[in-house]
Amino acid sequence: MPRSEIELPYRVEYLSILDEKGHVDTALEPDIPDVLLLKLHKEMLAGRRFDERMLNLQRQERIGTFPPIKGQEASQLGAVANLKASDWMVPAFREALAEFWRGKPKENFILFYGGYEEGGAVEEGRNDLPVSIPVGSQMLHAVGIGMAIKYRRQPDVVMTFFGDGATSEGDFHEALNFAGVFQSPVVFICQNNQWAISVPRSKQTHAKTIAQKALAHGLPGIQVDGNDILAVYAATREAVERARSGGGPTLIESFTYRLSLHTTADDPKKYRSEEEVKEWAKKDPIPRFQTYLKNKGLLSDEEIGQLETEIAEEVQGVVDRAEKRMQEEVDPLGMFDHTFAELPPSLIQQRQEMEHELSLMQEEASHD
Amino acid sequence: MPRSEIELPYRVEYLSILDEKGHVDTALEPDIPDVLLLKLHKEMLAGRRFDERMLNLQRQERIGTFPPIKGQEASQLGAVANLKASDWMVPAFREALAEFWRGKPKENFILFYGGYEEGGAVEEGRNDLPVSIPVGSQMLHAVGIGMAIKYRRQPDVVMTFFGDGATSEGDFHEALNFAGVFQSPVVFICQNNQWAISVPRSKQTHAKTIAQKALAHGLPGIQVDGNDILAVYAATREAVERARSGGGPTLIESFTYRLSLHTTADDPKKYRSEEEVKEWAKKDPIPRFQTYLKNKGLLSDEEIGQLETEIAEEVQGVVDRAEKRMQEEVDPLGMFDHTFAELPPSLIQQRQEMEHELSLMQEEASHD
Amino acid sequence: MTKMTMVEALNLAMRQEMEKDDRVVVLGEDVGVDGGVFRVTDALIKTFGEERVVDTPLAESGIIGTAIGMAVYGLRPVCEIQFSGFSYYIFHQLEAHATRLRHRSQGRFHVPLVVRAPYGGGVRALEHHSESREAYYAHTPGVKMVIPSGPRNARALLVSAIRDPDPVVFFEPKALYRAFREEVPDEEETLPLGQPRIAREGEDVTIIAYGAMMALVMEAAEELQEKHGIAAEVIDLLTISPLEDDMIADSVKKTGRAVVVHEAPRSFGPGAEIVSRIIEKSFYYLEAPVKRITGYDIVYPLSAREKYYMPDAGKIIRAVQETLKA
Amino acid sequence: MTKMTMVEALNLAMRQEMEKDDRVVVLGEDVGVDGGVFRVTDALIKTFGEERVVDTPLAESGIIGTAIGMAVYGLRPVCEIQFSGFSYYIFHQLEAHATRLRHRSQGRFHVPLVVRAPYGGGVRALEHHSESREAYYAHTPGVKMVIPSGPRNARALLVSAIRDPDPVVFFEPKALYRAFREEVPDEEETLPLGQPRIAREGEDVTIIAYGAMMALVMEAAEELQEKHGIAAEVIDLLTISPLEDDMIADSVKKTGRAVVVHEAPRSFGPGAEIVSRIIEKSFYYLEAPVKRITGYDIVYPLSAREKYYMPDAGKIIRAVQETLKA
Ligand SMILES: Cc1ncc(C[n+]2csc(CCOP(=O)(O)OP(=O)(O)O)c2C)c(N)n1
Ligand SMILES: Cc1ncc(C[n+]2csc(CCOP(=O)(O)OP(=O)(O)O)c2C)c(N)n1
Ligand SMILES: [Mg+2]
Ligand SMILES: [Mg+2]
Repeated sequence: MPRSEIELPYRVEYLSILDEKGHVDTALEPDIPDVLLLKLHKEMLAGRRFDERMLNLQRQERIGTFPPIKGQEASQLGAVANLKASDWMVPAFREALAEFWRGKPKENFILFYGGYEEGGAVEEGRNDLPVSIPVGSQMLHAVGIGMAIKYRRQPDVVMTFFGDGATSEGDFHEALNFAGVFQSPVVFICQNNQWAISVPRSKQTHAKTIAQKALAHGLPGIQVDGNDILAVYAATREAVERARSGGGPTLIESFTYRLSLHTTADDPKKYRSEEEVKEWAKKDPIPRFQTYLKNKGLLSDEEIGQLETEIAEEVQGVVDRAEKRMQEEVDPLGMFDHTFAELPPSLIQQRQEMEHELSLMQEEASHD
Repeated sequence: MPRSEIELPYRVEYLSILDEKGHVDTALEPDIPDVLLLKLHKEMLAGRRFDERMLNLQRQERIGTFPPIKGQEASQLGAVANLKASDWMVPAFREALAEFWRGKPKENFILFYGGYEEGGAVEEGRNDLPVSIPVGSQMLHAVGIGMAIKYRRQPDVVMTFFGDGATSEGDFHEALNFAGVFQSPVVFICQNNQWAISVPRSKQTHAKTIAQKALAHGLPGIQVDGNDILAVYAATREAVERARSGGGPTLIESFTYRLSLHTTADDPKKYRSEEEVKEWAKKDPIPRFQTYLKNKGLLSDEEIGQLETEIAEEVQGVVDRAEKRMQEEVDPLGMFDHTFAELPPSLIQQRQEMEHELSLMQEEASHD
Repeated sequence: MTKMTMVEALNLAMRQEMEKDDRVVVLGEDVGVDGGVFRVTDALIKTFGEERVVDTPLAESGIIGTAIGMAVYGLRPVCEIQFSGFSYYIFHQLEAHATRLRHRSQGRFHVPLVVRAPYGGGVRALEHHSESREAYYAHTPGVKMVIPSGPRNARALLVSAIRDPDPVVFFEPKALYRAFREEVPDEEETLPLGQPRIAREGEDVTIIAYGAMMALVMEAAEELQEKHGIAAEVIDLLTISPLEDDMIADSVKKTGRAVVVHEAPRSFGPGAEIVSRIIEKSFYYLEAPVKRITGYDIVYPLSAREKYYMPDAGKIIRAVQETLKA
Repeated sequence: MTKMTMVEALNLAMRQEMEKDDRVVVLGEDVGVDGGVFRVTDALIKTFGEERVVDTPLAESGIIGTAIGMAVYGLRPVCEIQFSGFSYYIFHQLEAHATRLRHRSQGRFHVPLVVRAPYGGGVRALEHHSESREAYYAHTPGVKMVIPSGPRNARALLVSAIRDPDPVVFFEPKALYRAFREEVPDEEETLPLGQPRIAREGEDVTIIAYGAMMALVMEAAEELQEKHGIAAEVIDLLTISPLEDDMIADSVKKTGRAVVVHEAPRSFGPGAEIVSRIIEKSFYYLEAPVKRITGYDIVYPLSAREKYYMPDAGKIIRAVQETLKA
């Protein structure tokens, strides 16, 4: 008849390996092959440059509004680099770089934010769901995919991304809870970038960390320095291995920062200070990773320079190809595609109506 | 650059004071005035007998389906006894006894489950929301009431009840999270009665306890023996005092058991063993509380006998009054009341339509 | 052929599809050990085990959200929502994802899931247990809304819904769950989604209904014939959306008069669409305004008053008579 | 009088009500420091502080659920849902509680809350940011569904919505947020909920619309008059539900012809109810079938195709011409 503490199976840990200055904790350093390290670096840099270019395009009104990823490159790549092609990935909307890593053509990004559904297409063989905009809703899909994987006795895992804001949505908890109950092989990656539009993490929840939310559902949760690609990689590897070997789901809080705008429709000056952004700019994931690679003798300033040129050319190629595709005539009737496997009579009729309207519009235009 | 544990402000405790045999841990024994102890005992007993009688009425088809509370008497009264009249209470659907304690006329229970909206009426001055059937949805209302109380600088608190099943709904987490962020003066009482219809607690969540779900939102959580009215009372008192003094919300998991049916439409034999029920019957909250009161010299077997007679008469009176009211003609048009403050034209028209229909029905009936 | 209740017929549909196709899984609250609160999934867990008949935590959005993932992966989840009155918890998942993933992924993925839920009144139930809000789903692009009216078509339609490559919301008229039995063939039977049926032929007036209302409408039609010599043609929609309206148009062109019956609230309800389709396709044949016999625009009442809320044969007969007089 | 955009007018409505009545509080995502993603709540937090202008966690059900509690307690919460496309997250709270607590408590409690949400297309937005699904709310008993069409009526209607003792869903046509300015009186102005207005008088045909469609309809009406000599009477619903239909009936009795315009998907959409009401009240005056010019029953397209999805003046003009020829 006591008042006694209940022992819980999990404690919440924090993991950091490569600090802001590029110092590495060698005891914790993950064993990543050099080629992979270099590939990660190239993709991080390419992601940053692509993002910058998109901002440019948007400002010139050549594409519509989009969510920049600046600052979150390590947080995405460190995680997704642990997946095999047969694994699944369920993103929110700020994981462009993770999607590119998985094989999404960069042109499609431009098409999508240029207003073309075609940019949302998921190529055969890439096991990723498309971008999900309703916050917090997509993690359940990952859990369901994991349940199906288990049912089919497949060795695959599912990784799902979401923001700190998303952890306030009920669906986030339903997802963690279902994952726990059914031991679905899911790795939940919360990119805690400190802001949900104008709402800071501290107003999003009274909890000290996002990671501890795992405890509510009997899952392991860990917080990692999300600007430290080694820490993200190491923690995710552990989680992926656990999931793959039947050990169930994990919640990883990747502690990072959105250095740029929420979307191009946003003005962060309304809600956060320049100083805060400057402080976080010092924690930029790219320079510290470059220092690490240089210290390892894998990379030189010269090589970085060459890479930059290469990337600039690649980005230009992508933009050119995408704009060419966007200049081609769009088929308005395409909007009826993919509503159902087969168009039912009422939609066939509506489609015909639209065809008729289009011909009238053309007629009128030719009269003008 | 460590892998280190993050210290969380709360640990999850378990509290039990009065055990199955009626032994009391005097170090933890709450200081409850004798009159209150006796009142609690009387209401517990009255609740049990009323419940039994309702099952009877339902089996005779004198009322419709309803959710019995047998076994959860301590869990409800131990909590609600800590409220003042000016405090608020937001129940789910299995808190009849808590509602009666707060002043709901027992007749209304019969009316409500007899199919009369009138039974849902909340009397002026009783600050309780009516029964809420959609699982998990009502806790947010409690949080909002608490926010309004805070805004109005009132010294009141809100108590809300829900089941173990309800903790799987996203709204439960949204409620805890809002309560944490806004430090709403709410006491969350989860009556973990081990079952959500046919689904056992173990399949509801992978978490070891419900109480630990508080950690996700940075709140204190505690598990208490819900069949031990002293423990429920003590833990709730602590939580109510914390809320009242600006210390914010608390989650209390009251570990109890539904000894009876989910509702009268349910057949528990389909999903749980007689042994389990028998084991839990031994933990019945009433006998142990009677032992405690007897040991304290506050109650005798004779007095219990007298009480039983008194209660039987009271229950009979309630049933008689309710059935009398139900035999009175129901005004069908009453269904239009309380849709809006004022009926809009389209509803006035529909109401007239119904009036017309009713007159035709009467005419037809008189022709037969 | 066996005489079955609708509950048994629905159970048969799932059982046979599960036997045939290991992609079919059932999930929901209490669908496993308990066999569903109405016993529609009775004993499936015994045959197919916990992996295919999944008792979920109590979270509707969780059920549909995970089912979407399963469907995308290639399974065919059949979800039970315990009462349609709790289906609003899934609304955002259904609207934002189940109905759109085919479109969003440009055809790479599709979401072949079924949401089964008992709907409708007349069973003296508690609050939220009697609603009829099929219009919400019918107005949502990308999902089919199906409502059977008897054991045999319930079974055939559910099989088609399970096989359909896109999401289907399947509302079961709980008032008919055990109201009557019908011969249901042992061998496989399907009915195409999107196709209404003529439940009764007639020349004087067209009555359009579906679900539990069909029983009342047929009763009314009999009485209209016998007592008043009025021959009503009755159309049973079966699929509410996408609504196929040619059969309605043809009938109204013949009869010149129509009455629509549903238990859902009137305003912005399914009847409004049917009226509009009649106007669009057979306005010039109409000799009287189309009448709507429906529930009222109020909270569905508890049992003491529900009989006054619900359409009944008397109301339908009077409406037909008025329509013929008009 | 000041010339204001709709955004400014809505802001004024909230500001003045908050000054007058300390029961009025504003809550939602980014409504405080940021002033709302469309700046509708701009600077309210500066005047009224964090307690009355509440930046909530990112959880729509949480916003409405807590607002229900506040309203029951006696406050008048004005909630912002960032886009109507995310309002489905609140559907269960709205349907099960906001609209029913008055009834359930038999009049003891009522729920005077407002749900504001920008709705509709035409602004080149991302997926889920252009929908028009007012029909879901219009079909739900116990809630009023209001949609303004210009700065001045937006302000007057929002004040009425805030003062209304029952829940109001208030959809703001985001395409009109900054599309034009109107004189808005400095002093208080209200418009009764449930009352449409005649936006233009005419004898030849009745066009019924609301929200962002009003601008197109007025443009079409001008052109119909000028180029084709057709005098269209235009009715602006303002309140979608409860729908007051006398004005529509009177107009159709005069014109004998009607066209309904909305951007929502056609089937089971608001237009269907309007057609049905016209049939019920003015069938015998109708000389042609009522036409519906609407969005299609598909996922709202991204910006490259949206102009083909949306009704426009040309479509409206052609529909009117066909109706007059019929
Ligand atoms: C359900 C829902 N509500 C609101 C929005 C509008 N919205 C888009 S992103 C966003 C903030 C998301 O914050 P977070 O989850 O932290 O992700 P981040 O943007 O920081 O990557 C909001 C409120 C939305 N897309 N979905
Ligand atoms: C949202 C919702 N889903 C399903 C139901 C049907 N239902 C009623 S009670 C219940 C189980 C509730 O379990 P719990 O929360 O543990 O409360 P208890 O019944 O044990 O008191 C279910 C599934 C409901 N009322 N609401
Ligand atoms: Mg964020
Ligand atoms: Mg329970």
